[in-house]
Amino acid sequence: MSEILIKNGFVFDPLNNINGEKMDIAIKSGKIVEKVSSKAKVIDASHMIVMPGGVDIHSHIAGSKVNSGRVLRPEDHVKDYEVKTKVTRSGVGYSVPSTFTTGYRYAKMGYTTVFEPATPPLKTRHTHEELRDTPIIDKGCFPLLGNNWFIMEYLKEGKLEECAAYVSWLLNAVKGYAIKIVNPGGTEAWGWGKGISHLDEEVPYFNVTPREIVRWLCKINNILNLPHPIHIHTNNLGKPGNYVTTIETMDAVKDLSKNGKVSIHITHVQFNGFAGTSWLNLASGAPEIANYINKNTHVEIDIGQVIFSDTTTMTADGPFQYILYLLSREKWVNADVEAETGAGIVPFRYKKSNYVNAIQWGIGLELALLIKDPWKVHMTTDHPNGGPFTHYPKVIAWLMSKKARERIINKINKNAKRRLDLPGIDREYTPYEIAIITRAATAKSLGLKNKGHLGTGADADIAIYDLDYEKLNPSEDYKLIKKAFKQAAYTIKNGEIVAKNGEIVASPKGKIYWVNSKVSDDIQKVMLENLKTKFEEYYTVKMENYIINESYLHDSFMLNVQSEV
Amino acid sequence: MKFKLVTGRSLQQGAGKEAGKLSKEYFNNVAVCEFDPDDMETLNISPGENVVVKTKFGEVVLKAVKSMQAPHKGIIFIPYGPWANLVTDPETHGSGMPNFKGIEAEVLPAKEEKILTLKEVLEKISGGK
Amino acid sequence: MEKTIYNVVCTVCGCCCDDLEVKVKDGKIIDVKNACAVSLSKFQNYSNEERIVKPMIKENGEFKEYSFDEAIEKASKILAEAEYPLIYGLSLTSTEAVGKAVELAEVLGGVIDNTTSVCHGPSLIGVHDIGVVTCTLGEVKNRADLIIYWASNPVFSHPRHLARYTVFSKGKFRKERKERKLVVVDVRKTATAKLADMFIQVAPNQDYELLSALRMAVKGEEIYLDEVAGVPTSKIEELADLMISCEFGILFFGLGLTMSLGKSRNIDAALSLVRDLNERTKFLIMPMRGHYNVTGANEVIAWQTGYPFAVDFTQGYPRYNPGETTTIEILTRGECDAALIIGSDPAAHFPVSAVKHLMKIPVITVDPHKNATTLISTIVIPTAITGIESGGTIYRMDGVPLECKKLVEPPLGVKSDEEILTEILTNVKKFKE
Amino acid sequence: MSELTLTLKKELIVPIDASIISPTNLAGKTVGEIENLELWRGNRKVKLNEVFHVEGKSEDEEENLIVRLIGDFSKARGLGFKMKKGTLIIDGNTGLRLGEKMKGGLIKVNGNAGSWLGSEMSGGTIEVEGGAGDFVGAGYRGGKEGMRGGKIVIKGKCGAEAGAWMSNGVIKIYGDSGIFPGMHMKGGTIFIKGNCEGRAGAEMKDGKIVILGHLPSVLPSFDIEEIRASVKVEEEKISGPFYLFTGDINEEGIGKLYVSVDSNSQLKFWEKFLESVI
Repeated sequence: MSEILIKNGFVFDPLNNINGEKMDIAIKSGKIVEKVSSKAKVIDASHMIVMPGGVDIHSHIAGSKVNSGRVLRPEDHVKDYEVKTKVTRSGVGYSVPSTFTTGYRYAKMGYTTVFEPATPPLKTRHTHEELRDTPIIDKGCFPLLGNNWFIMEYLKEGKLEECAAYVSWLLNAVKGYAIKIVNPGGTEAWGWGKGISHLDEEVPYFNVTPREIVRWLCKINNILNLPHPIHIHTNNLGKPGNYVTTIETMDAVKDLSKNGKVSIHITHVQFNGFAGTSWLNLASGAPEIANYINKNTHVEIDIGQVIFSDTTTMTADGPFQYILYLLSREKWVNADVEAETGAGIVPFRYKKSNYVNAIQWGIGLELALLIKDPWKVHMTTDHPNGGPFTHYPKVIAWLMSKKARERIINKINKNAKRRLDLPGIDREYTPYEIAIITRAATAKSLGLKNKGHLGTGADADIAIYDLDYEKLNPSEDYKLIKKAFKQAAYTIKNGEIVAKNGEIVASPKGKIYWVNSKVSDDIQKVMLENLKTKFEEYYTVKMENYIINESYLHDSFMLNVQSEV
Repeated sequence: MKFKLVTGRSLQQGAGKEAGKLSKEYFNNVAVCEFDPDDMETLNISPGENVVVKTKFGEVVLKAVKSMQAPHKGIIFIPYGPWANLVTDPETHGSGMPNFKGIEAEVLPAKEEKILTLKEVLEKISGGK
Repeated sequence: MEKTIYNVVCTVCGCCCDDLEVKVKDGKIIDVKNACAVSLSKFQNYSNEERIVKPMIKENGEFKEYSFDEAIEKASKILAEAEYPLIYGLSLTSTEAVGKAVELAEVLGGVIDNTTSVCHGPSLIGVHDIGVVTCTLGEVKNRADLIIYWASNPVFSHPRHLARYTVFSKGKFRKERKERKLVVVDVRKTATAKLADMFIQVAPNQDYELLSALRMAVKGEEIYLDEVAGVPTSKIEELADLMISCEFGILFFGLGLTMSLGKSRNIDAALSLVRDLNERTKFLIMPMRGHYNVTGANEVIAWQTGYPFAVDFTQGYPRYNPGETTTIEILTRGECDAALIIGSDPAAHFPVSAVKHLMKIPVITVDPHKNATTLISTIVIPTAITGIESGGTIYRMDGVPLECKKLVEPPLGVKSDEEILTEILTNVKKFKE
Repeated sequence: MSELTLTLKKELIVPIDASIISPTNLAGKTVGEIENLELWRGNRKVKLNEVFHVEGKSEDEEENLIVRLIGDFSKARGLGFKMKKGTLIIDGNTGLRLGEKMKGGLIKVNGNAGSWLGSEMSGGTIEVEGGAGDFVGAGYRGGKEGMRGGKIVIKGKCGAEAGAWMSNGVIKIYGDSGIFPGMHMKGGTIFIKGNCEGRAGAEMKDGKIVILGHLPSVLPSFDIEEIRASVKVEEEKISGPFYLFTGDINEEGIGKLYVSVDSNSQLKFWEKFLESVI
């Protein structure tokens, strides 16, 4: 493999405490090395910023829900398409891009790893087929377990170890990466058209509460030593006043933090950070949530920032999407999945003039600006729910420059402007902090040892942005920042230059990451014995056909994890 | 006598197509027209006799059989296949889908006429009007 | 040497039953358990005298046998030189093969379409405007107390549907037949209607009027007319009450809606009816997709191009407009100048004016068996039968993905759809350079 | 005024993308420049003069330019795409999406037009001597945005779903209309002088449909309001009497469907519901 030497760039590598030093980065055979021979290809990165490749912790890019979103919106695709080139396949955008376009557009922005955060285990074979057709980036997916019938029944019967063995078997069976929980118990109630409104309400027929489900899966996450904490979309999403549920959910697992590690990742908190009691007096719950997170060590979040644009909302939270349909009377897709979960899709347009949308826009930024420790914050738009991932450069500019925020603040709904604290917040993110919330913290949280940093031995996934750190005055030059992050000067994946100034020059296949969780043989044998009969009763497929073997992933990366059980 | 023609799947057509599209079994299963028993009486044709079905788009000779899914007076049913499509309507109204069901049709007895073989059907299409 | 392969996925209809047991002896299938009549017919006849084992090219009216490479080379040349080539079929093969066909269509600058456009294409067009409120079949098995089959006759088209997934299945919350109500709406008293608790006979080409009246009844609006589409208003109101008062209702619909007058707008009405019912109870809808992987073909074409079928690559990027880019119109307008047909029989299933154009242009057919289309083709290339002689991913009518396995070897020298398409792709790329 | 004439060199076999051909795109160019413009023929990019003979003059301002097309253009798609000003005359039949997203100017077709005539149009006028296909003035799939302005006049008949998702503008059909005129209509006016195949105004939200000829039945999701002596269509008063139906109730629609009383004796029974309404 070829050698590359990136010279004189301003390097930002928070995991190795490098904050803008001018230094060289050497690459050989896809890895970062100490030094390279004189034959190495040289990239002159002077006057440019060098960062690890972007790592996106939460972006709906693949699977049955995303594909239903694609089929729902031909009018979204017709206005944003990519013509084929010598190197790239053609495709469409805008809010639900086709798989090839997804890979290329992330690579152009310097992103090299993306995780699909919601896959129904029964349909994960579909998710993997789409991930296989998503070029360049490394990727993985989080199976949805928060409404799983077996888990709720193990919980009711108090069989923690057997349930841990089941979760371990399931992650293996579908080649998933982490435990995802969406509206725990609520989506199961939606199986009957009903809902759950607070943490201690019982799920019909299963008689367990969301609080119990969250604690149960948090314990199992610890028992199995999974690399990423439980990734949870809390109850009451999109309901005024729901920030209380969000804080209660965080607090519910405060005592379960294993040797000081984070025990819960709350996703797209903007949608779960609503204060007020109705749409009319909706307010931001970000200050309270930030306050709680600043005082505790067991919680981390991703923000789910809103972009003022038309997009397509899609979540496994069937009941919430129905509410959004009733509000908007837009087209509506609902797709419940037997014994596991659900999904809902509704096209949506966020407008500056709309009071609620403007408050939502403010909540996302307030969260990022009020939470002091950037290692607890991950930048997402919950693509495409808050807005397409192609708008990340805007969010970066808003976080780095108060002036960039003000340009928007002066255009949003006046009442919303008055109610938000955002206009009064002066904090501006530094490039170092941006590197944390878009790659370093994310790689760490996902337990990806070789990602998100530029230390020797790391994968040579690198992004070079045309920003002269010495001359840069972020609060003024927000336009420059936006332009630079929109099209990386160079994106390097696995030691190969894949994109240059917004053009894809190579299209290698990325790897699919999954966790190979191991439990002791006897506990697994007991679990499988009991599971077999019930499996055939609850599902319409045979257990053997539920299991996906590793070869199916084509290019897979197995992360071995040993459990306590 | 005026009818509404419906073409569709039948169990024998399903099994027949798997048996082979040139097979005798497939021919026997799809070169047929199912009638409501009362309609057969008014037309005074008996099961096993041949009839000709005419629409604005063509005509086809088929074996008349008694429908097991009556009553459906005024409706005749021909299983999907080359014979049915000699009389179906190609109009899609911009939907991609031709009219396979609900086509105005006329039926006349045709005891002496022969049912075309598949090859003859294809020759009729290539050479025909 | 004899062995039994368990949990085999059937590759005939959209049920994709995955509990078949196939006994193989000396490379031949000798017995199949749990298969329905149609499936059994496939397993018994897949290698009969109509099986094609050698590629053939027609020269002045007669087919002559050629080697695989010669046939591939000639086919690739025809397709590469065409200015508006059409690729059609793709519902009786794996998603991996369909993915290759998409890449081929893109390299050729042609149109790719699958049998959806003459099956449930109108259903997808309806979804573009209204959306769809649906679920997987296990939700029906476990929860449904009201099951409606509208313009669909599963006893013939999906023989094990009722037993595995609906009225005769045993689920967590519904153990016996009497806990469920079966309603059938059709123009004929079909075999399925004979099993129903309530049968509603709708006049042909008037499903839209009936659906419109049913939507009124569900909204509690008064229907002035005393009869709609041949159905007494009292019966319509009775069905509406049944739908409102159930705990979990499901409406399965078939080609009687997509193929009769109104087409995609009949689906508009059905999708809207079920959507509105969710303001009163839990109600869902599901199209009875015909072939075992027509759904999978839509899925892979959609994730690779953004659109589910009928995709035009002539300008180097995907364009979609049913009525403009769908197969029947491209044929009846006489626009395509070459066609590649994979695992389908359009000469048997298209109206005359569409077949007429097929007879005027070079046609390459990839199929295991002789059929009407191979008879009118220029080049015929044999292929392995997916689900028996080659494996791959397929998608059930409710979108659940399954992997079908290779049970026996294909005839000597016969390759799989995916391999054939890959060979054509490599050859076409060479021509295009 | 200056006139540019394009004559088809030979019969089209594969379709061409003719969206370049409009006064807006051709004005101010020399014949030589026009001949060198490129368009798609199937999957090949070809020069305009490989498909057309180009004669005449077009250096004039857009609004004073007449572009005349001679030949059978039924396989030419998107003629007059996004046209703003000027005149486009076609002596012959035209293909799909003629006048798509048209903003202004005049298109005249001395023949039949294909489907999606004036799709998503916002201004200008299209006159067709013959008939038109389906989706006159309709919108793109999933887009819910049909014609927003302008006027379409069809002397002959038209296909299904004329005016689907239309929100403004006028469509006049002097012949018969296919099924579902005014499907999902949100505003604007559809006038049908001939007969209508049925299901007029299905799922309409608003707008006005006037049918002088025979309409087999009215959907059960419509109410009969009253019998009107006449109705105004584009400032012209058309004498009735007309049954006035409103709907589609299933979409909480307040659309107005005027159906001639004299040509629809089969709708007489609706009159008994008039008493119950008052």
